[in-house]
Parts: sequence; C-alpha cells; structure tokens
Amino acid sequence: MSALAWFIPEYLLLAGAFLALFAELIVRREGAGAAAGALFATLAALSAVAIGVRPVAFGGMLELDQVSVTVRVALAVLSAVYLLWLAGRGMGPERSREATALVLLATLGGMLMVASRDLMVLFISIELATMPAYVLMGYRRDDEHTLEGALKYFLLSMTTSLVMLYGFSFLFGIAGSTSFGVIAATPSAGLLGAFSAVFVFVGLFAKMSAAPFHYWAPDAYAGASPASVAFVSTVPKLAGAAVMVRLAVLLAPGVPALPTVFAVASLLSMLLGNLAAFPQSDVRRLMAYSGVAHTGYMLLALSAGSAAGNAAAIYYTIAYAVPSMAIMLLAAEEGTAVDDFAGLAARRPAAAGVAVVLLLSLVGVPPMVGMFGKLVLFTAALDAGRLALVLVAVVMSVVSAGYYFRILRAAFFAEGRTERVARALPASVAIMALTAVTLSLGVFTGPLLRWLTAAF
Amino acid sequence: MGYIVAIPLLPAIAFAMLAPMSNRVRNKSLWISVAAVLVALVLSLVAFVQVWPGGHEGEAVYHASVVFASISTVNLGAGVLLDPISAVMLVVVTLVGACVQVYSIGYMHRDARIGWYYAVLSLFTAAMLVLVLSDNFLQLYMAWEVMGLCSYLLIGFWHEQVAPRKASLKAFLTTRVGDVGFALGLAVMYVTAGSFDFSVVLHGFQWAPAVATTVSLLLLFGAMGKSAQVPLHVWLPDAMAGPTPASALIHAATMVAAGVFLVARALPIFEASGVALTVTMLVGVVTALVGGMLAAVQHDIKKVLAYSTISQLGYMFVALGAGGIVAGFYHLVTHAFFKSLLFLGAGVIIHAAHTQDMREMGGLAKKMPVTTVTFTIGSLALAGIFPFSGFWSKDEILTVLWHGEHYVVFALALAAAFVTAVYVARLWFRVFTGPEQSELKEAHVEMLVPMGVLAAISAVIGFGSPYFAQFLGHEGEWPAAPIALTSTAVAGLGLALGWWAYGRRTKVLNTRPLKERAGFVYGALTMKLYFDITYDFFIVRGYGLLADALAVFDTVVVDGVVNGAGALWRAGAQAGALIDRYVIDGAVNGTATLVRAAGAKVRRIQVGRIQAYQGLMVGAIVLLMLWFVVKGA
Amino acid sequence: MTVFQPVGALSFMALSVVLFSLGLYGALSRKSTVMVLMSLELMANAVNINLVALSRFSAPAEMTGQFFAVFSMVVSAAEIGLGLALVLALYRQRRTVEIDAMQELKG
Amino acid sequence: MLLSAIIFLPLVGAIVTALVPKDRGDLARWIAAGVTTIDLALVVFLALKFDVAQGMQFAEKVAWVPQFGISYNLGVDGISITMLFLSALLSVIAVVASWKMETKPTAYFAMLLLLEVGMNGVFVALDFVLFYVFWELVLVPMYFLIGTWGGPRKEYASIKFFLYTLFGSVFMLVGIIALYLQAGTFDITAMSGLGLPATFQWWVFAAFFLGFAVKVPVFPLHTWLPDAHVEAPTAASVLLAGIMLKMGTYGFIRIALPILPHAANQWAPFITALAAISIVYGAALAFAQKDLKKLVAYSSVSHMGFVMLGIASGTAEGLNGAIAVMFSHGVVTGMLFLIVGMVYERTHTRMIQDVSGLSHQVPVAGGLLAFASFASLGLPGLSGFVGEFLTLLGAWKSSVPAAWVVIAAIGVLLAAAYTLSMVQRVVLGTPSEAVSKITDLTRREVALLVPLVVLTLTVGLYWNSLLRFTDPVVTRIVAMLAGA
Repeated sequence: MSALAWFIPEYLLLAGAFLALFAELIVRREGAGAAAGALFATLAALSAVAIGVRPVAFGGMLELDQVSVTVRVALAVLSAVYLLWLAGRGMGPERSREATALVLLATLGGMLMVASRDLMVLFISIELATMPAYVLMGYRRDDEHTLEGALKYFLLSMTTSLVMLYGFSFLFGIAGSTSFGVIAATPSAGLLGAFSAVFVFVGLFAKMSAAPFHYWAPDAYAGASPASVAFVSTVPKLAGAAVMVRLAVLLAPGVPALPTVFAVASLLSMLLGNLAAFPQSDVRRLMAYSGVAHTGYMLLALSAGSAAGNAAAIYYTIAYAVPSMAIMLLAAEEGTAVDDFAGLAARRPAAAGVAVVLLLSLVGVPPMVGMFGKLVLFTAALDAGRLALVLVAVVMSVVSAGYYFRILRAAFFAEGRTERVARALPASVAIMALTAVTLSLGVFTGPLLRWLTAAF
Repeated sequence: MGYIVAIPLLPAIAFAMLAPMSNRVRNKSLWISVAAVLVALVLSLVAFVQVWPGGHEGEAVYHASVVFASISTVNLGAGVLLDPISAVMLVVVTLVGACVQVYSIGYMHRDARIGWYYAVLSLFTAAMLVLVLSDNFLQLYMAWEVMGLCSYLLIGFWHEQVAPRKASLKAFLTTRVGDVGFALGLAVMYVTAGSFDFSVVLHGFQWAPAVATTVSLLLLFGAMGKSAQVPLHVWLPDAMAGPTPASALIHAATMVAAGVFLVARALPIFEASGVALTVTMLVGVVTALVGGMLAAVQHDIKKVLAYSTISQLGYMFVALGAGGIVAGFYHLVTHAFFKSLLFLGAGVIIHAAHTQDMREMGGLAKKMPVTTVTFTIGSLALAGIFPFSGFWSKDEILTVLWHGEHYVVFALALAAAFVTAVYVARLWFRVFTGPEQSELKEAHVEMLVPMGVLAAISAVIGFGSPYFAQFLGHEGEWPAAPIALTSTAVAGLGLALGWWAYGRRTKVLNTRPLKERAGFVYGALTMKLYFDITYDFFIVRGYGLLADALAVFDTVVVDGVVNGAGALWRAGAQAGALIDRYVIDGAVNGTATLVRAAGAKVRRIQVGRIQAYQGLMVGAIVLLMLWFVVKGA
Repeated sequence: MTVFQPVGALSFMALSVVLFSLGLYGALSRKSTVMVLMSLELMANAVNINLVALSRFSAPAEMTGQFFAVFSMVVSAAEIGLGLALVLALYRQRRTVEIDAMQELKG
Repeated sequence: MLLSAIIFLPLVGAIVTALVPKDRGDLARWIAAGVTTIDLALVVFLALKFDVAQGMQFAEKVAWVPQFGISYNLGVDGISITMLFLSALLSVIAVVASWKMETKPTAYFAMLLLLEVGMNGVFVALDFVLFYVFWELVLVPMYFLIGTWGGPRKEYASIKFFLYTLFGSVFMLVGIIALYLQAGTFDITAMSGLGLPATFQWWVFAAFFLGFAVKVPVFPLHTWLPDAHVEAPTAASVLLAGIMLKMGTYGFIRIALPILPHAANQWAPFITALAAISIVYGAALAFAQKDLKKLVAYSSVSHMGFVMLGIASGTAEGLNGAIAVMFSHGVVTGMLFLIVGMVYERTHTRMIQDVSGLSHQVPVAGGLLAFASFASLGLPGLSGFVGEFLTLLGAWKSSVPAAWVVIAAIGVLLAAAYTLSMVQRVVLGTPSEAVSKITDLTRREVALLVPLVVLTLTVGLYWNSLLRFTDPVVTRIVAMLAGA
C-alpha cells in the first residue's frame, strides 16, 4: 500500500479529535466524546500494529522503524486507556469534550515526533505535542493555581524549546540540510557542533523534566487536576524519550562527550528527584519528583551509549509510564493528598491491591515490569562501566521505596473515610488494564527488547 | 552378649513411660522404674561374671556399634563396649541406683511430684549407663551432657523455692563451663586423630606430646567441672538443695565420678603428654586438702558430705595423676558405696532431727540403732580405718604415691587423710552423742534395707583389692605394712582429736575450741618440745586463719567470681542492648532522618518564581557550554 | 565607491546571538508577564534570522532554511496567542500580570 | 513439572483465598490449610523419589529472555530439598496455628500462601533472575503480615524490615548483573566452577555478602530482626525465623561459595569474626531481654552466627553443621515461637517477669517450652547439638583463627545461660497471677507441635536422617573451595 496509507493511525487520531468536539451534540451523554476518542485511539493502535515497520517516506521526512512502531503503539494504547478512564470519570467540573480533542492531538504530535527524520518535522510535531499539554494543564479555568501552574509550564517550556530551536538552526547551518541522514553524514564541527547539541538536549531535558531543567514539573503538576497530570506526565514524556534516543544516536559521533552529559544529568535527576520526593504530602508533587527520578534512570541507560542502552531507555520509559498513569488516575479518583488514600484498603480493597502492584513496580520489586526495566537498564549501564552511577541508582531506588510506601502505609494501616467513591466501570477497567500490563509486561521482556535493539 | 544394650535401655524405657504422665502417677507405677533398675543390676552382674577372670587389659570383651552420622569420609558411630572398667562401673551404678530408688520410695512418698522424680532418676541412670558403656568420646560427651540436664532437674526438683532454682542453674552453668573445655578437647582430638573412637584415639594413634597435652588438659578441665574440682567445685555444696537420695546417687556415687571415669578412659592420652598427669595430681591433692578443710568448718550435715565428696574425688584424681589407675578406680568404687550410704544416712538423720544443722542434733545413737551402726560403718570407711573399704583404697593411693616418689604429694595426702578423720569424727560425735535435741524414731524399713546393703558392701569390699587389680589387668598385692600403719595412725590421731574436741563435751560446743585444742594436741605429739612454740604459732593461727580464709575465699572469691561473672555478664548484656538500640539502630534511623533532612533542603530549591527557574536553567546551559569549551569536545 | 562590502554569514550569526541574548535577558528581568512574552518573541525572531542567514550561506540551492523560518514564525504566533490567553485568564483571577505574583506554588 | 506445581499451587491458592468474600473467613482457612497440606504432600513425594547420589534433579528449564540468557530454570539437590521440606512443613503449621484469626482472615491467609510461593521459589530457583524475583517476592507479604496484623509498633517494624532487606538485595542485584556480564548467562549451576578473576570475585562477593548478611542476619546488620519478630503475628514469626533467615545462608551455600570460591576463602576470616561476634552478641542481648519474643529473636541471631561460622570454615563438617543448624533452628525456633504465641493468646503478656510457673498451671505447655529450650541450647540427643558441634569441629579443622572458634564455643555456654534463666522464671517457680487462670494447650495446638518434637528427636538421635541429603552436595562444594 502507498506511503500515505502508512499513516492511517495519525488520520484516525485527527478524525477522532474533531469528532470528539461534536460528539456531544449527536449523543446527549456527557462522556460520549471521550468514549469516541477512546475508540479512535484503539483503532489507531491496532492499525499501527498492523502497519508495522516501513522504510522512509515523504522524501525522508518520516520513517517507521522498530522504535517508532513500538512507541506509536504504546502512545496510542496509553491515550486509549486514558480516554476510557475519562469517559468513566470525566474532568471533574469541566467538560471532557475539549480534553479528548487535546489528548488525541497531543498523541498525534507524539506519533509524528517519534517517526520524524527531519528537523523541521520534528520541531513542528514537538510543538504539536506540547501545546495541547499547556491547555490540559490549565484545564480548570477558574482555579488560579491551575492557571499559575500552566503558565509556569508554558513559559519555561517555551524558553527551552526556543533554545532547542536555536540548536536546530545551528545543526541545519552545519549540515546544510535539515534531514537526519545528511546531518549524520557531516563531519563533526568542533565547538559549534557541541554547542548545538547542548542547546538541542536542553530542550529535550526540559520536556523529559530531567534535572536541572525540571523546575516546571513540580509546580505545574501540583496546580493541575490529577487527571490531566496523568496524561501530561506520561504520553509526551514517552515520545520525548524516543526523540532523545534518536537524537542521541544522531549527534553522539559528532560530540564524544555527550554520554557524560547524560550521566551528569542522570545523577542530578536521580538524587534530586528521590530526595525531594521524600517529604512531599501531595501525590501530584510526589509523582512529579518521581518522574524526575525515573527520567534520571532512563538517562543512565542513555549514558551507556550502546544499542542495549538505548533499547533499555525506551523499555524503561514504557515501564515507568504505565504504572504512573494508573497511580495518577487513582489519585484523581481518591484525592490528591497522600492522606486521602487513608483507609483505601478498607473501602476499596481491589484499588488498594492495584496500588500495591503499581507502587512496587515503580520501586522495582519483582515480578512487576519495573524490576525488569531496572534489571535491563543496570545491565546495559554496568556493561558500559557506569558502576558508580548504578550504585547510586540502586541506593536511590531503596530511598524511593521510602516515599512510595507512605502512600501504601496510608492505604493499608491508616483509618480513613469509609464511603466509597461512585462506581464507574470504564474507569475501573482502564486502571485494571494498566495494572495487568504492569504485572505481565515483565514476561515479554525478551522479545520486546530484541525487537527494540534491532533498531540501533 | 546382646543383652548389654538392654542395660541402659531399660531405665530409658522407664523414663519414656513415666515422663508423660509424670504428675498423675500413683505410688504403684513407681515400681516400673525400680524394677527397671533392678533388672539392669541383674544383667550387669551377669555381664560382670562373664568378664570375671578379667585381666585382659584394654581389649574389649564385647563391642558393637551403629553409625548415626557420616560426613564425607568420616563415620561417627554410637556403640556399646564391655571391658573390665565398664563392667565394674555397670555394677556400681546399677547397685547404687537400685539402693537409692528403693530408699526414695520411703523418703519421697509424701511428695506430690514423685512420678516426675522417678522419671528423671531413670533418665539419669540410663544416661550414666550409656556413658559407661560408650565406645567413643562423642557418645560419652553426649551422655555427659544429658546427665548434666538430669542433675539440673533433680537439684531444682523443689523449684517452688528460690534456693533450689538458683542452685540448679548454678550447677548447670558451672558444669557447662567445664563442658566448653571438653567440647574443644574433642574438636582438637577430632582434628588430629580424625575420629572419636577409643580404638583409634587411645590405641591406634601416636600422640605427639604437645597436642596430647592440649587435649588432655581440655578433657581434664571438663572432668574438673563435672567432678567439682577446685576451682569449679562451687556448685556441689549448693546442689545439696536437691532431694537427699538424688544427691546420694548423683553427687556421691555416679555423676561426679564421671569426670574420674573420663580421665581413666583417656589415660593413654594423659600418659602421652606427661605434663597432664602432674597437673591432674596437683589439682587432685589441692582439692583433697581444701575440700577436707572446708568440710571441717561446715555446720550443715549435707554440706559436710558434699565437701567430703570433693575431697575424696581429689584423692581419685591424685591416684590417676600418679599413674595408679587401679588405685584411683578402686577408690572410686569404694567411695561410691560408703558415700552414698552416708548420704542415705544423712537423709534419715535429717528426717529424724527435722533440721540439717548439726548443732541442733545429738544423741541419735540411743533411739536409732540401725542407722547408727550403718552410718558408723560408712564414717569409718570414709576415715580410712581398718578393716573398712576406705582404708584399703586410700592406702592403695598412698602406696602408689610412695612408689612414684611423690613425697610432697604423699605428705599432703596424709594431711588430707588426717583432716578427713577430723571432720568424720566431728560429724559423728556431734550427731550421735550428746543430749537429745528432739524426739527421735527409727526410719522405715525401705530406707534401712538399702543402707544395710551398702554398709555390708562397704565393710566387705575392702578385702577384694588385689583381686580387683587382677580384674583390671594389673598385678595387685596387699598394701605395704609401713604405709598402712602410718595411715591408720594418722586416721586414729584425727579421730582422737575429734573425740577430744567433741566427744567428751557436756554442752554444745562451736568450732572455736577445736582450733585452740588442735594446737596443744599436735604440740604434744611432736618429738622435741622446742618445736612447740613455732608449731603453735603456725598451726593454731595458721589453721584458724586458713579455715576462715578458705571459707571467705570460697564464698566471696570463687562464688563471688562465679556470681560476679553472672552480674558482669548481665551488665554487659544491658550495655549490648543499649548499643543495639542507640548505636546500630541509631545509625539506621539516622540515615532515614538524614534522607528526610536532605529532601527538605533539596525541596527548598523550588522557590516558585518563574524567573528564578529560568535563571537557574540559563546558568546550567552556560555551565554546560563552558565545560565543553574547556574540554574542547 | 561602495561603502558596503558583501557581509559573510558570521555577522548575521553575531546579530542573531545578540538578539537572542537580549531576548533572554528580557525574559529573565521584566516584571510584567506580557513583556516576558515579548522577549520570548524576540528570541524566536533571532532564531529566524539565524535560519535565513544560514540557509543563504550554507545551502543556497534549496530554500529549507527559509521554510524553517516561516514554519517557526507560524508556530510562535500560535504559542504567543496561547500564552496571552493564559495570562488573560490569570489576570481575570488575580487582577495582576506581575510575574512575581505567580509564586504560590512551591516546595 | 512437579517443582512448578509445588511453587505455583500456593499462588493459585492465594488468589482464590483473596477472592473469597470477606465474611467467609472459615472458607479461606480451609482453602489455605488444604493448599499447604497438598503442597507438603508433593514435597514429601518429591523427597521420597529424590536419589541422594545424583546432584541436581527434577530440573525444568524454559527460555524466558534468551538474549540475556535468562531462563525459567528450576532444580532440587540435597540442600534445597531439606529447606523445601522445612518451608512446606512450617507453612502448614503456620496456617493451622492461626486458625482463630478474626481480623481480615481472607487477606491474612492469602498473604501466608503468597509467602510460601516466595519461600519455595527461592530454594528451587537455579536462575539468578528467578532467584531474585522470589527473593524480593517474599518481602511484600511479610510487610503486610507485620504491618496489618502486627503489634503496637507494627508500622515502624514492617517498613524497617522492608527497607533493610531491600537495601541488601539491590546490591545483590548489582552483583548478579556483574556476574552475568562476566559469565554471559544467569544460570547458577553453569556458573559454579568458572575461574573468575580474583579481584572481580572479591567485589561480587562483597555485593552478595551485603545482600545475604542482612537476611541471615549477621551482626551489625541485624537490628531489624527483633523489631520484626516482636511485632509480627505468631504465624509470621514462625515463618520469618523458620525459613526466611535461612534464605540468606542458603544464598551463601548455593551461590557465593560455588561460584566465587577464591573470594570465599579470602573472606572466610572476616566472616568467622562476624559470626563469632554475632554468637556472643546475640547471646548477650538475649540474656538482657525482658520480652520473651525478643529473647527468641536475639537467640536466632546467635544461632545464625553458628551457621555463618560453619559456612566460613569451608570444611565438610562445617558446612554440614551449618545446614544442620539451619534445619534444627527452623524446627526449634518455630516451636518456641508457637508456644510463646499460645501463651500470649492466654496471658496477653510476653514480659518474662509477668509469666512464671507454667509447669504448674499448664504442664503440657511448660513441658514443651522446656523441651524446645533445651533443644535450642544444644542439648545432645536433640537436633540443636548436631549443628553446633559439627560447626565447631569444622571451624577448628579449617584454617580460621582459633581464637574465634573458642569464642564461638563459649557462645554455647552463653546459650545455656539465657535459655535456662528464661526457663527458670517462665516454666519453673510458682504460677504468677497472669498464669494462674489459663487453660492448657488444646489438642489442635499440641498436634501442631508434635511433628516438630518428632523431627527434633529424629535428627538429634540419628544425624544421618539429615546428613544423608546434605553430605554429597557439601562434599562437592568443599572440593570446589579447596580447588580455588
């Protein structure tokens, strides 16, 4: 089938976004838009799987290699599950119609980012992915904290993406073309090449909320509604990770010191993320810092600079995204303070059990996927001689058990309110799906990793 | 010859039957235990007869063993070895055991938990028989420890009161100190000889003197713990808190003799080391002397007998140390009979006088003829007066010392004999003569019959000494006349002194006068008068001071050390608990608070102002660029 | 006489750097959020200059740099619109656009 | 297939029990009892079919993550069969011991079954990753057992337990990965006997030591044990002391010694020193305790010190002794915790001075407590003596400095000190006011203790009943250690 057909998932998402805006007019029910969105996202995921790996298309602008396909499917699945949850619970007081459209557009942007092989397409798709995120973060129009958070996210993110764009311009200048193939072929341009790489990665570090460019995340997450945080903290981050890996592969030959930059960023992120998360009492802020920490682990894999390291980075980000989204969705249902989880085991035993599986996966306790992510990641890092960093990562994951368990302790050992939140089947199904993936993905580590490593 | 295995098995089965229903058993079912020990006695006699001509030194008449543990190439087995020594011990243990069990029926019949008493008594007898019959040191050690348990249970039998509880714990721990040495000795033996079996270790292995010394000293240390030699003797006097018949069996005849039996069994190793023998002898003679002196200053009748046992055991160690295994062993046999007789007698006396303090006793001779006769035979045997058994065995030891040219030790042994005679006389006169202090009546027949049997044996067995020697495979002859005369003279002198101090008194006297009189009598006996003043000065004051010092030494220093160790240990434990809570746990909790503090500090970077964040980010970018410039990527 | 010699790519890049730094300084120091947005816009234009200049000097044949600049302008316009909407919404709540008023979320 | 059944049967049981409605506690009880009994039957069947001569048996191997050499690899040899039997037996006893559990019974029995999955798994896993999965899996149910059904300071104790062990095990993970990078596979049996470079071995051994020593526990990494024991419910204490402590020492014997023999020899003096200190330190603190459970907890530190002494000696006697102590400590301390639990159910106090004169009021409980105490202090004829004596022999025979062995021998004396002073006050003497009204053990409770008493006596009298299984494997490991 022609190159155009390879991008059916993207068309589906686009159609889904527009349709969602008007779905409520056709069908009176509140969640109809989100449900339609979920359906389209699922279709997009299925078609992405069907299409599979494809050579370069549109004159070298887009390519569907193993990494792009895997991340495309992951993004589509995550947004489908998120929209399913949205159909169940909605965005609190606000209408969920616009949110669905924004989610689908952001996922579309993510898919394009991952597949792009050209600086221009990359820039546009990054903007396409981030702008809906600004709006999602500021979705509660009448809450000044939400707006303040969104504004902070907007200003800081815009500053860093301008710096990234500046980097892109230099890259273009050196190579004379925006296509990755040409850039890869041009010999390294010494200091200017290094500066351009720095500028590029500053933008990506900010998007992935890696220290020292993570400042927007804690404030933005703390202000926004947990539902939007669930999406913004996972899907764009996964796309960002894929882009970072691709650019790392692209720019590494030209800038030999790049892995050290990743190592430094990883160390800072792990230390700052885990330590700052310890005293938090708001789940959103805690998960923000946890995001910083997990980006640190992902960067540790990148700093290995090997094919296994890059595959591990992608795998780990997926292994991080799934449970985090589920936990944030749980927080959206139960309340954003850690104390709101009090007595969860008494009133919703199933939810408490789910929380255990999700949090333990983030700590890295087997048999959940988190542990396999860390195992693969540490193996790649140790293979590249990053022993010191691995030891820091190991100790920090023990520290992380400290603050994750505060949520568990509240859920199981503290007395809280006894009346259950209203039962919403789609929402519960969504969370259950994410938990099932967290539990079972570990078993498929082998094939998934072999598939990813083939891309490098 | 398979019945040999039945000997230890019978009491064990009795224990197994009695233990579960221990506090619901009626007097009728006691007979299970008594019957078991009686049958064992018969079997032992049969075994003794089968070994009778004896004389084959070292090699076993009957030996069977089964392997219960195999570690790579080494097999550890449990076995039954019948040779002259074990045959003799079998008879001694079962005979004394039978007498004690029959005696206990009368003595203990009012006690509610008599079933448990008999159960532990049977277990003890079984353990002792297993020890006697064992064919390797490991099995000997295991039986040794089980006996320690039984002594703990018997001493602490009346565990409602505090004293027995404290005494039983002290006994178990002090013997356990010895057992640590024993275990290490076994470890060294195993590492050098590669096995525990007597056949390998004693006969098959060439011991280098150095390692032989270590092994034998360690085994000696274990024996000292169990046989209550100085300084590990502190537990025996306190152990008197247990029922008297139990003390008769355990603290007179069998358990304390186990130490001597161990050294007798391991003698080839001791001989290979040489040094160990002299150490054994020294320990023995010191204990004999000290034990005797302490016995002379005690007021509790059972404590006197306890210290007397320590002293007599010292004698046995002296004999073994001097190489006279026959003499030492023979004394063990005779001592087993007359000392258990004395203890059973003491039981009757305490029942009659309702007290254990000799100062409140007196005039038993008139109202309790049978007890008096049997007790007198036992006392005379203990004092070593012709024709009773004590005389023969003590003389054997003196002869061995004399032939071995250990003149100093010989003199000390004689002094110990003198002191023995003194405290025997003191005890006898204090208890049997003088005014009656309470209405007295003779004991029941079940108590008198065993005493009678033991008295008969104590009287008669003395004459068997040369045959006993041949039985053990050594040539035996009657003790040399001169030594026999000197020892009798010394014993007689002691008795006379005892009579002088206590016999002809009209009213109750305390020990103070004895010390003055002892000075004069001894002075008179010396050949030349001009020694008088110097002996006065040394003997009177010396003796007084020594006795008091020893008493103080015993209670304050040795006991103090033992109790002190306990207190020190408790303080150490408290300190340990504090270390645990504050140092280690402190460190652990410390890290948790450290992390929390670090978290709080890191958290404050997030100030909230957008431009602060931008500033920080720009700073990071500039730093990164500078770093690249410097590194010249 | 020709006063102006043809100017190399370097001077354009220099201009771009100066403009970029000015924009950055403005974003860091201005008190009103609107002015911060303006400074960000200045930085965007600096990048555009750089793009166009580099396109002219390093790859004159195909006009990729120019397209990139056009796209960048479109994107910036959209973003600034979004930014101003956010500032407006915040103004309606807090009656101020002072950037230092936006520091309640912290820790 | 048998081994997979033994591991995953309790998992199915746990899921089914968790799904049982909350008010049907009795149904959950019976399911748990049924599942654990069947599991025990399977293990016994396995043990009967087990041929002592060969090495690894009943092996099952399925590729899992091939390009990392990770495989689902199970197998059983002499040592693991004994531990598996102990684990299955104590699980049954733990379930029956908590028959009268009222608070949230379904969750409680689900956790117990999940615990059994982890424990069985550790002893049969032959792949590092699988071993690590089961090793960590055990933490989660124990955390909830202590945290939910524990005593007053349960939260502190449970999180301390979790973090302590997690801290050790993550370093073990680094060790595992380093080994993988060197050997190219995660298969434990394939790795034993590899000539790995000395310094590399040293560092990996350090990582493993940290992971296992926390679990054993070895002095100074032991402070989580008393808190965990005091706060854990009886059944959890039995399993924690009975089996989870042995996972650490099993790790040493199965992984550290065969794979890193050279490093094991280098570390031996250090481990012996720590072991001797653990023995004396544990005994000292046990002597100072006022709470019965804490006393037994510290006695465990002392007993596990003997195990480490045996392991560090590297001789046949030492290793056999170590496994004997592991087995006997599991049985004896299991008994002690059960009886202390039963006494606590009746008197609601564990303070030694409040409980006295048990032999008068409740002779069966008093008798059994005395029996267990004597086994614990190493009285010959009972299983406690077997291990301790063999370890001393092995330690003396090995090249380890003699001073430490003497200290360990003194440890035996100290064991008698704290055990008997406890027996003095608790079993003997006149019944205290708390004890004077209680009833003796029911038939169910006695039935629980009988198998343990029988085991103590059989192993105590006929040592080969245990050594028959362990000796062949130990001989092979000793040969490997000698070779390095």
